[in-house]
Amino acid sequence: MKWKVIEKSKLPNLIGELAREYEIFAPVDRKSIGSFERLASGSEVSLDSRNTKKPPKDVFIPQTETLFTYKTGKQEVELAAPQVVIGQRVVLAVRPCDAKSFVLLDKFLSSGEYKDAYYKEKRKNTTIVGLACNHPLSTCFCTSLGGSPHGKEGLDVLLQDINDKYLIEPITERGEKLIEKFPWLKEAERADIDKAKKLSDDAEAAVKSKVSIDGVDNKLDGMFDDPIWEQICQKCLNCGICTFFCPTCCCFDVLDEDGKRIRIWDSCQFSCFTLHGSGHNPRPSGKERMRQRIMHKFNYFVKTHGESFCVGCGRCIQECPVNLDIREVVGAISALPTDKRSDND
Amino acid sequence: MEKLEKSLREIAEKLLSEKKVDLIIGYERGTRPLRTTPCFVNKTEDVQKLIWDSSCDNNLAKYVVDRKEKVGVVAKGCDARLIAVCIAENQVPKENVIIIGVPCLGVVDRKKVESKLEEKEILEATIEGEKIKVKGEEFELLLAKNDFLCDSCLTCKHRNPPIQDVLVGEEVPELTEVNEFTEVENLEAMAAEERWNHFNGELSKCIRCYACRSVCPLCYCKTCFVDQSIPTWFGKTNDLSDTMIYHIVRALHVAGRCVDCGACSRVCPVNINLRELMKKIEKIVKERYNFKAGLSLEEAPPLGDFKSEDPQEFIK
Amino acid sequence: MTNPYIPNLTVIRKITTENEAKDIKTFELTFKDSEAMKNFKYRCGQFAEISVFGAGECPIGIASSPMDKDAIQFTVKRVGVVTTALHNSEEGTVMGVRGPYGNGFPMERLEGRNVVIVGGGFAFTTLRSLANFILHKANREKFKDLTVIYGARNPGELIYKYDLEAWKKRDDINLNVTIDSAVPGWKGLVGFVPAVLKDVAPSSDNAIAVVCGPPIMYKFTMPVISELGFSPENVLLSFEMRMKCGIGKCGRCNIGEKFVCKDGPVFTYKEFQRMPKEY
Amino acid sequence: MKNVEKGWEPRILAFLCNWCSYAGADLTGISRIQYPPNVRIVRVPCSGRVNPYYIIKALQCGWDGVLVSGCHPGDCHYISGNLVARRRFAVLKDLLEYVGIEPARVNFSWVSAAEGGKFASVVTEVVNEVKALGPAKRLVKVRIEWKNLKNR
Repeated sequence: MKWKVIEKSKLPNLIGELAREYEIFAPVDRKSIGSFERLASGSEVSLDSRNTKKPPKDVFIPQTETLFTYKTGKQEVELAAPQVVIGQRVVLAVRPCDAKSFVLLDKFLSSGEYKDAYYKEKRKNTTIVGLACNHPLSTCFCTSLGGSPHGKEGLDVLLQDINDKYLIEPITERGEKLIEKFPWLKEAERADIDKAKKLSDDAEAAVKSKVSIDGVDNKLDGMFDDPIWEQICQKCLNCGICTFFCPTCCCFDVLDEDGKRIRIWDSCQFSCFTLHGSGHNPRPSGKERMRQRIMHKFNYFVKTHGESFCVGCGRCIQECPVNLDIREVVGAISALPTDKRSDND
Repeated sequence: MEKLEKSLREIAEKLLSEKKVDLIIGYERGTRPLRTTPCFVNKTEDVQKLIWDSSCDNNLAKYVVDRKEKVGVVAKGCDARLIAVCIAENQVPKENVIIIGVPCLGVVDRKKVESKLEEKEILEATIEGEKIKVKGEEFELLLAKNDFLCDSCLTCKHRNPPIQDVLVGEEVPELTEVNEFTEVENLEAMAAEERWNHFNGELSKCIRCYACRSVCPLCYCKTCFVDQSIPTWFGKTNDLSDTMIYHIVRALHVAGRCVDCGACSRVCPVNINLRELMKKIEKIVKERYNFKAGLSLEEAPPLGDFKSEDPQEFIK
Repeated sequence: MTNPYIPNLTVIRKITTENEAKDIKTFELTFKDSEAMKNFKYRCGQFAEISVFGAGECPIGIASSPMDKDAIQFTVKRVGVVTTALHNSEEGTVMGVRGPYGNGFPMERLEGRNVVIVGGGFAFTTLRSLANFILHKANREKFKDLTVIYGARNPGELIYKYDLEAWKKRDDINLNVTIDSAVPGWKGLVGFVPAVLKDVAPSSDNAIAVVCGPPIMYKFTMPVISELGFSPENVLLSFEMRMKCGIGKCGRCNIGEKFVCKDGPVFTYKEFQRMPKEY
Repeated sequence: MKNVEKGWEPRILAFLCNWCSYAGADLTGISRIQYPPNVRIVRVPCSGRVNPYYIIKALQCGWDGVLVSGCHPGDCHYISGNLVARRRFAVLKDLLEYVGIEPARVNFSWVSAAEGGKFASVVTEVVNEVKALGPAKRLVKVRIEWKNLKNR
């Protein structure tokens, strides 16, 4: 399928047409916190700003989600599972780093013996329209994790801002089908594509933050008891910012509330996350919890799913209240001598 | 500034080499513009890492509670007062802490600088005297530092640590004339419903990351009330009622203890102005019991105390 | 698509108080839907998520043997929100059950071998399931000698006393029940589980040891097990961790890259030795 | 009062200290003094036992008003329980009012064992004030129905 273009001024028309058929989620600037929200109107979208402060994960994993409802009688209980998906969805203007987080989340939540029904159902009914990054920030390090400011992984369609127009590139069959719904879109010209290419190359070069991730997973194997964790965690406050703002962190807690079984976001940084009923806690202090976060992202997930559980979006770097920079942590680990590997394998 | 930094390093080095402390907790340059990060120095050769300028915003009192070793802490007025509260509440043995007081003219609120620059990213920033020099791609700006200070610094009446063991540099003039409760008074002047809607709006942003609790040196409870499960007092969802209650109760818990260091507002990733609650609590305690926290090492927190003549106009 | 978070409805048929402190009870549950009962195929050592509607759910090891076809049993100690709510429930109350989860004991590895069961305290539940499974007349021939070493703090804390009585009468099980320190009226063994294990000294020849107990018991039992000549791959351990979802999604029960709920709770001692020490 | 369902009556939760106010309430009954039946009473050992959580939780559960009553200053069975509580309640009341909770929903009183009449008048006052406000909405998460109360 050919690439298309749309004038920026026409974008609200396209969104308006889409909204007749789809639930649309897109970056909006409500209360000056950029996040992906269900669109009320086309004019609400803010595509010109930086990537959203909050990651788009809550389109698929809302902070609070009802798993089912129940009514309890004397000797009776009635269960009702909620309707997970009301209709087809489009998520608009997902940055390539965040799109990759969906791929990683799919690997974790939609694979294996048990599949997360709520996540999977929503994913299945969602078309992801990306927006290439022309201006990566200084905290972006997607290229270190195999991504790119104009990467296509996890996307069905990729938009790219080429000044007065968006270039529309279909990536998957589902993306093509979406574009076919708009026969009025103009075909892209050679010049548009060249311009996009140039912007992409510039953007790629503009990702200056580099993290040497190679071999970190192996190195971490022997580092469980390394003194480095003590140093790294010293300033950590064990708040939930890094995990809640992480596009891939998806740990949750399950609880009952007012006739509902719900799940809510939880964080490995909280002390009650692993607290046993007996009072014993396998991760009693910040050291163990910080180690869990780093290990999970750069070692455990590599072992179980073949790649790091980080997309390099830089949100945790921007939001951390004590400037505990994950680039520095990974850098410090990769700078350690390699003979640290454990020998009991 | 450089002079201050130099003398800070000298003091730190002396404390370490004379074995008066095992560890110095201070600030070092962070990885982002206008960003410093807590720094833990236990070797004299590392004291060169220590810095001091108006970007040293973290509240280091947080790191004093629950430590076994003797520590020297770099403390602004607010930090020193919080350490004093922790000492008065028997959370920190006095003999384990040496407060290295630094007179402070206010710290820079990065959020204010960022919002001034709108979408442009700051790549480099330096604080030079009264100016902040920010640089980015294709721009360079000189900002007046005083326009970008944290709200709590604008009305701070204890820029010089009221309690300290060593003072770095010389005392700075205090702000005596400012009204620290303007914001609260403006809110008080609103109708109840208006206030309710205001707090609804602010607190509905909350994502329950607990950064406000984690950063607060006074939130040292082993199990926070929101984490208690038997009984489960209040929910942990981002339901508005639960979220408001979390913030209301947290404010109650710091009543007569909070010194308005502003850390909770600064760390809030969704920009909730928590000072609106904290300042109110401070005002209530001041007006009712004429108490200001963190000015003494002995005085008990007012909510653990009473006087027979306490006002009771609200009791039927 | 099947939704793993929706429980099956069950009814508490019988509640048995197991210990003197009355904080351990066995709940016998029957499924409201007989199809669900049939589909609930489990093996010894697996667990299920029990829902008390209004309180939440928690993972509990299955204490009945897969040979019991009409009901499943869970032995629960009262510790947290859900278990307290469960303890306050009466017979006839409707509960939710989803599962079974976890790997369970590798029965195919146990078949044709001598089995040594070592259990301490309240953690005896899944081991009891295993012992009853082996002792079932349809299975007994598939296994060789069965040795059980089970200890509790005092006689009042021994659970499944009715089973212990029944086992005592059989000649195809070597049963050793011990308590930590002597009390008047106790005629059985006295001493910690590792010491008794040393005295009983079951042969490691063609044998597999299955161990479950509190962390401190592992610490002192493992050296004895090794001394007896059991190689690490022939020792099975069953773990406990804080779990929520039971299906490896909620992210809290991992030890290293292994999720205790999904990849465990049963690990060989060999696997255990390679795991990070975080449990 | 807008949008109030017909026949709506406020529900007030009262925490009464065992030594004074509870006995005072008892005396109200013995003396056959009438007061509105909108109150449900929780007996507590001392007004100092009333954790602010109780009050906030009551509001969250949909009680239209809360009353805490204890001994007069100086009469506390535990010497100073009510005096410590007084500070706590003052801060709580001011703060709740500040976030926008109607002041009349949170009430405190001193009622001695001899003040049967005062108890009746305090309750009447509270009920009337809350009635004027209408059903509680702010901070309410779930409204617990009267009929379910005894099962909880």
